[in-house]
Amino acid sequence: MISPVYGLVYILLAPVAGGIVAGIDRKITARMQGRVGPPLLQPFYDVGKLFEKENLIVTRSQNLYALSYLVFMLVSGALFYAGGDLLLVIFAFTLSHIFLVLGAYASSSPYSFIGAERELIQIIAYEPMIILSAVGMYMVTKSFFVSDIAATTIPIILYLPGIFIGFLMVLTIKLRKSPFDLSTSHHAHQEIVKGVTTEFTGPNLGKIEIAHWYETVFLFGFIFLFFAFSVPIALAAIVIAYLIEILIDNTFTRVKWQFTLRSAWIVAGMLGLVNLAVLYYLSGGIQS
Amino acid sequence: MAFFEMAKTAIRTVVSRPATLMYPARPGKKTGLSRGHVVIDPSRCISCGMCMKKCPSEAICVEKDERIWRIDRLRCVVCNSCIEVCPVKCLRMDLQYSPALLSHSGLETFLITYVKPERPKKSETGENADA
Amino acid sequence: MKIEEQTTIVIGVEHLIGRVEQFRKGGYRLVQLNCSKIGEQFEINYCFEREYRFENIRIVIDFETEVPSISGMYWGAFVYENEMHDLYGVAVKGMNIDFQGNFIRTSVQYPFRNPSFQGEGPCQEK
Amino acid sequence: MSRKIVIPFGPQHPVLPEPIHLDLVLEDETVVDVIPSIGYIHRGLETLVAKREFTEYVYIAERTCGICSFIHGLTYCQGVEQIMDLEVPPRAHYLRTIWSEYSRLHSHLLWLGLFADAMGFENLFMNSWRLREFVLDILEETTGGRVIQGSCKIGGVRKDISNEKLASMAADLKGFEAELSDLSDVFLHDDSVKSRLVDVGKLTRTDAYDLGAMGPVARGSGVGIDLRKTGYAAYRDLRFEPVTETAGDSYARCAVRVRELFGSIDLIRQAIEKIPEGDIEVKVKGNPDGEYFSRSEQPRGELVHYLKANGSKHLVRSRIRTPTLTNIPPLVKMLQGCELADVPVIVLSIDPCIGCTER
Amino acid sequence: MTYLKRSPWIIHYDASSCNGCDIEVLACLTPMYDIERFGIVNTGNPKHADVFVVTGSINEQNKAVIKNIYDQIPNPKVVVAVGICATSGGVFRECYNVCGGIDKIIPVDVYVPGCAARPESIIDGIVKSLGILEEKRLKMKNPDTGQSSTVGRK
Amino acid sequence: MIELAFLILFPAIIALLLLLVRSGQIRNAVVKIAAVLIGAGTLILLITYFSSGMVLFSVPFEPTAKLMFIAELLIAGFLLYLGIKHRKYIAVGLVIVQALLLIGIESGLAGDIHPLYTLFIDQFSLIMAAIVGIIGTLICVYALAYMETYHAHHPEIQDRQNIFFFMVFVFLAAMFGLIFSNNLLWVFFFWEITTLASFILIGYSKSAEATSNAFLALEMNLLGGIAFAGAIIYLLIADPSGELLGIEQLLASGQAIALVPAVLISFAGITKAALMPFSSWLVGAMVAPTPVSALLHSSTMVKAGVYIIVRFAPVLSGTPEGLIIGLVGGFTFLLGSAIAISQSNAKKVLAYSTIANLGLIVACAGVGTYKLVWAAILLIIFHAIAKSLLFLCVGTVEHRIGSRNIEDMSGLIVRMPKIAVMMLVGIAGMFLAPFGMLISKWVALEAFIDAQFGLIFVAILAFGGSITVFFWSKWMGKIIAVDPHVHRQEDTMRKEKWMVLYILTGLTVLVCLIFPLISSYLIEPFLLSVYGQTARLSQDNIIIMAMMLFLLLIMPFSMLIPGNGARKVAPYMGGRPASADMKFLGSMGITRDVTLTNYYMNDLFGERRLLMAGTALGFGLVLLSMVILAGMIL
Repeated sequence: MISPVYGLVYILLAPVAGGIVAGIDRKITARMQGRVGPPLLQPFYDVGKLFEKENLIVTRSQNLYALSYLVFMLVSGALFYAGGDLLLVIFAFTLSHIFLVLGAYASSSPYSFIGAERELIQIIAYEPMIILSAVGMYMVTKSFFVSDIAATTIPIILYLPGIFIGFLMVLTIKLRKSPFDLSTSHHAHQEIVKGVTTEFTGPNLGKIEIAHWYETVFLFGFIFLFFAFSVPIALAAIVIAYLIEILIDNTFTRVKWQFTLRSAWIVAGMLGLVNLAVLYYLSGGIQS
Repeated sequence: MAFFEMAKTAIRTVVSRPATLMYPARPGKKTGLSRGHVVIDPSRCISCGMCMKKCPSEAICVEKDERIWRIDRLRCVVCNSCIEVCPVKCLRMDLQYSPALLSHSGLETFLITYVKPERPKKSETGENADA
Repeated sequence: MKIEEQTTIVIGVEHLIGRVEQFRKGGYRLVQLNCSKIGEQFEINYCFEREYRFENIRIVIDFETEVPSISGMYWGAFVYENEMHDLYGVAVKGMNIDFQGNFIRTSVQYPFRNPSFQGEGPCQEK
Repeated sequence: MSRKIVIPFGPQHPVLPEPIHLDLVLEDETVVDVIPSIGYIHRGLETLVAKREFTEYVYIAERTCGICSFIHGLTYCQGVEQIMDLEVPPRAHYLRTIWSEYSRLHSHLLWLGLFADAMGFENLFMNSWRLREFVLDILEETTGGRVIQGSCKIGGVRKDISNEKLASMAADLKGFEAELSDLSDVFLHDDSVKSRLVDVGKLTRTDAYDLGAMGPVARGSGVGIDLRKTGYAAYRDLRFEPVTETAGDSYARCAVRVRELFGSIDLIRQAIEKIPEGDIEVKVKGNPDGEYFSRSEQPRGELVHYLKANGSKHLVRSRIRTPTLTNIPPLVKMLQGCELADVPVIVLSIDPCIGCTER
Repeated sequence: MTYLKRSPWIIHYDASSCNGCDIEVLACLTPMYDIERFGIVNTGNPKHADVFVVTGSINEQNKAVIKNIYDQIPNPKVVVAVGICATSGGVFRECYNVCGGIDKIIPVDVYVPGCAARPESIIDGIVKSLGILEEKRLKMKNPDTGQSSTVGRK
Repeated sequence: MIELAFLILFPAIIALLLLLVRSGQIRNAVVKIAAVLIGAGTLILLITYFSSGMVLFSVPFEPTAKLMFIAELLIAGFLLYLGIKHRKYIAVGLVIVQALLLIGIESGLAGDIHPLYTLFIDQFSLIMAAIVGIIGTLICVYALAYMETYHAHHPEIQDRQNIFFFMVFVFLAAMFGLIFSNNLLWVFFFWEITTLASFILIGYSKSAEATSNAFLALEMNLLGGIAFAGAIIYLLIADPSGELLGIEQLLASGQAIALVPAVLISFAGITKAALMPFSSWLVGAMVAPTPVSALLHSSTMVKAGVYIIVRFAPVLSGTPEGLIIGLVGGFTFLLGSAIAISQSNAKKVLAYSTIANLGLIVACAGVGTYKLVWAAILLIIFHAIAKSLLFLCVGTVEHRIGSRNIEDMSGLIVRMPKIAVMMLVGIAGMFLAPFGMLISKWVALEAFIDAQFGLIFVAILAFGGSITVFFWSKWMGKIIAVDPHVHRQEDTMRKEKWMVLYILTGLTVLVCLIFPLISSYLIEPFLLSVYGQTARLSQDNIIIMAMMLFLLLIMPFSMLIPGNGARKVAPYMGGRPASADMKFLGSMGITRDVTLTNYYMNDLFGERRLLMAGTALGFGLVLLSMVILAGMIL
């Protein structure tokens, strides 16, 4: 069921794709702001530069956490693309974020500390929705394995419209887009400086940036699953979803953590659960 | 609920040309009154020292005996004061701003070539103001 | 053409609180406090305004005279009083928020008492 | 929980364009206690009156602040003129008014951008500043300086604006106004912006008056003080009403400034329409002797230049009381009990100009 | 191939200026000038920055702040002093609380004159600093060619 | 058979011995030897029976029954005396009710019963025995060193260590008895002994708080005891021969008969496992010395509660009552986790986390499909190990730094690196992939989807699971924060403490590695025998998880890679000249310390509000089940 080849392909190609997507994002964002914007390959320059820089640390263990964040992001993404168990993927995904949070805690610096707390709040905000998405896919396809879900001919999106909308919201949190770029932000300035990444410099920040690319591609894969019945539609959906995210990024203020938590939970609760309940009802109550 | 108020502007700017001036590729914005940097015509300067007296940041130094007119570019606030007080109008505001320097060497010295009765045309010995 | 009438009344330090209280009761707002060093004395202005009527009371004191704080009547006066203290060394008694000389941190103590100048001066004496 | 988070906020901080420092005491993210401290920009420029002649000091006064530089210059000149009983030609008055209002446009747009940045709305920041460049262009075309205009002098102004230029300026305002109204829609009507502003940093009317709030802070709380009503420069000839809002929160202060933008455009139009021909300056003779509290309306509120002269070339005392200084006590009140995320919003909602506050 | 020149991130600190240069530094980021075209991002966090843009002169209070920020920027780094206050103290040079230009405290690599420095000048200054940044990187990589310490004021 | 008897009786004998011993040295030796013997006995038991399925034993019933009856009456009398002495009249009332019920059973109903089998053992009992026998004894050994320090730190508390260890070993004996008994009368007897033991241990310090909390625990457990007695009475009325008193026989008799007693016993289990309406006693039990908490939370007491519910899971499965019990568990999980966010006292966090996890186990058992029971048993195992490790770590840290507040544990990794790492392993074991608790939660999640009304539980698990991430992570964050205020402290600790901690840490990791073996040799056969079906994790996932664990273990070695000349700087403090000790010159010229405190989000997750909600919900659900039950009985 699990094919390591795809996982390997992901490991090799995701940073390229993720970097280009980040470049496109920055370009479009700049254009929305009436600017020319950076070159398309700017994210690669940035990361390349970060690896050229000196590594400043507050404590040595930061290196460990930054590396672990990257490694486990890689593991979860590779597992996903290899067709592994969706829930395990999600747990590995959470694990990688915990490492990021721990890295922020380790330095015991005021701003990265607050960033870490906010990152945790974000995790508890989005995690239910992601799990519910996986559950929804299971209810439709009867399998938790990505390989099975991806191979299905059922248009999952038709069964899970509510879940998908909820997932888009979570995607905004995950991609660190305004209005939910609470813990760290690529864009507008923040009251907590750079949040979780405040104390990471040079190569460590580069690792985090690469992990973020991996994450983007992994999340695209997740969108793909909703449209897995047709590859062209799925690709179009990914593009549209990302464009919507960019637009949202550019038309919202950053909100506070209370709003993030409440709205994410309410959306997960309302859209996600109602959708699942309807599905459950339609399928006549799945019996054991 | 009025979200996406910004979307109108955002989408309009995406499709229209960006407002960026593309500065180094194209020359910077200048107007007729822009204050770039002060230049002197040393052949007309009578070394009266008015510019030095009225300079609010004391960037100009006129040494009558040595016939030197000196300006520190890293002190000059380009306020136009010296130009206004100059009785012979030998000072003028150039539109081009002074360039960035790699060391603390803003001092520019001009040898005043004005000779009292007549105005002989002698070549400048100081460096040109336009760097 | 005068823009507005400005009245200045010089009073003694002991009458200060009473006068300020009157302004307070009259619905005046505090415009500002400021200190100037005139000779060997401090001149402190208390400016009030109501409906664009500008009134100023002034006390003239020695360097050592203690001035009562008006922050009891005008809560926001502490910024001016702290500033006065930090720049001139005016002793103000009973501020609601006393920064202990740390409101405006300066390199020299009470710099406005004897303004000093540093740095490279002009290239020649004017 | 008795334990609190104690962190320094500033002086260097990405949301603070200028260095101020706050000791923040937080509980979760709620601000329990906040103590500001300033002094990072203190230069002590008031002492320079002893070094510079009163005519030269204009350049120093202008450089008190780079955002409202013109109004500082104007207020200083006006003070000296009042002491010396100089009659400034009416055209100079009108030109001063026009530049003041352009300065206000520039300052408010700048503030709107920074305010958007504090809320984490990058696009709005960029668009506000894009619009601001229009104002800066006009300022540069007419005075020669983008931010430090240097066009005010004792006895009048240093540069005239040709009537053709005035006409084209008036014409250009139309397109500007249209773009501005798109922008103001976002600030005033977008719900995500509102969610960050409404009920954040409440200041009641009585508090605002008692604590000495000035400018948009006071007017946002319903205190309709606007020093332009005293009729300095050419304001006595122009129609306008102080903009007030009653809610007293950050949204109200934002709304006041947004509406003032349109007010300024209107004032510029009126001034251009009514501007008389004539001289732009009078000769200054002798030295000033006397004192005056020169007051004007800065974009941030009431600006006071206290000038005292004794008949010599050097003033005895120049004291600059900026609106931000009077707005600090209300700020301290507003910050109590807010959220950490609101701190930059509230700090910016008084439009702090630390550069001039600390002089 | 060096990436450093293509992605200089700046941190801006307002030492004690009149705001004029500060807002011009910010104006560089905005649509009209858009320095993000060169990959320049205003990070606001010294630990992510490569270019330290300082406006305004040093005063007694911010000496330590500037030194601290400078120390927290990872090598290689350059300092750009923007405006005449930052280069020499400007009109406030003689004030009792002003110590002078930035180079009194930290080594400055590029001096951008102007009061207030125009955005074009600032862009020129930052672009000029990139060359120095690259030199410093090479020095850091091959330390035998010389100390990576920066050229200060003579 | 002999192993069973040994495990029940030997601790009891040791207990009596310890009661008499007053010398610390002898006590030390006795406890250690006993621990080794019990541990060895447990292992022998495991080896002997792990492949043999269910084995039933008959023990001479009559004399033991009489002895037990007398013992129970003595206990009742003792409790009555204490209750009156401390004027706890609710407890007195409950004791009287229970005593009356007992007398009723003994005199009226149980006259002529003689069940065939009184002891039994199957894989589930084996697992429980392993938990009690290994973790329980480890805690005992740890307690030796702990109690010495405890009394050194608290001179005001009377040194009654002989009673302490007496009670602890009685506790162990009772636990063994409870899990080996087939006869419900016996189970009830041991049940009551655990109640008594916990009561005395909680009240050990004799402070007012300890006493009142002890009585709280007593009252709630007595309530459960009464329900238990009610179940026995019901069974005796239904079948006077007493045949049905055998758990084995009762389970085999089908839902129609077994449901009512199963629900009543589950109610007793809910009180013992401290689920939502009754959770306060377990939180109150925090006043006891830490080994007691560890014992109550991990291997004994609460585990008895869930043990009995899991036993009856097949009966509850698919019934509305089962669903309600499951819901009680589910909401307890959700609310317990949420409350843990608002706590800064480490033991309270652990307590609420225990409550939450027990809730999850009960939720699994209440819904009761075979997959869920599989998950429930896994949860029991992983929870017991990780929780005992955490409690003992907290206890150790408390003795060293004088606080059990998580905020005070800041920089523990610098101060006491070894303890800190163990604590991290324990915490990771509680919520992180690929550690145990997470595996169980994951399996439970998958299983709930297929269960009836499983969607509710899926939602609960999705939200509750993410909530747990919050409080564990922030605790981890505190520990690993390299706090410049703290310094390395000497690691001077008694060897046995270290040994216990090392073993537990090792077990936490080891069990994650070998859980597939545990599953296939112990849990799956048990499920097969009960349900005829069994669950297991797919091979791929096991391999992946093993790889992840391996990766996690080698990750720290990346620290050994020579860094690229990493330069250390102070953290960013807004440009403030930050000294190494994180002081900054604040406003008004006052130098202040940076202090960083975790978020507690009291307005969202406040203890009082959520506890009230939980209690109301729990009571509502319990009442509902009682109403349904009454309907069924009538």
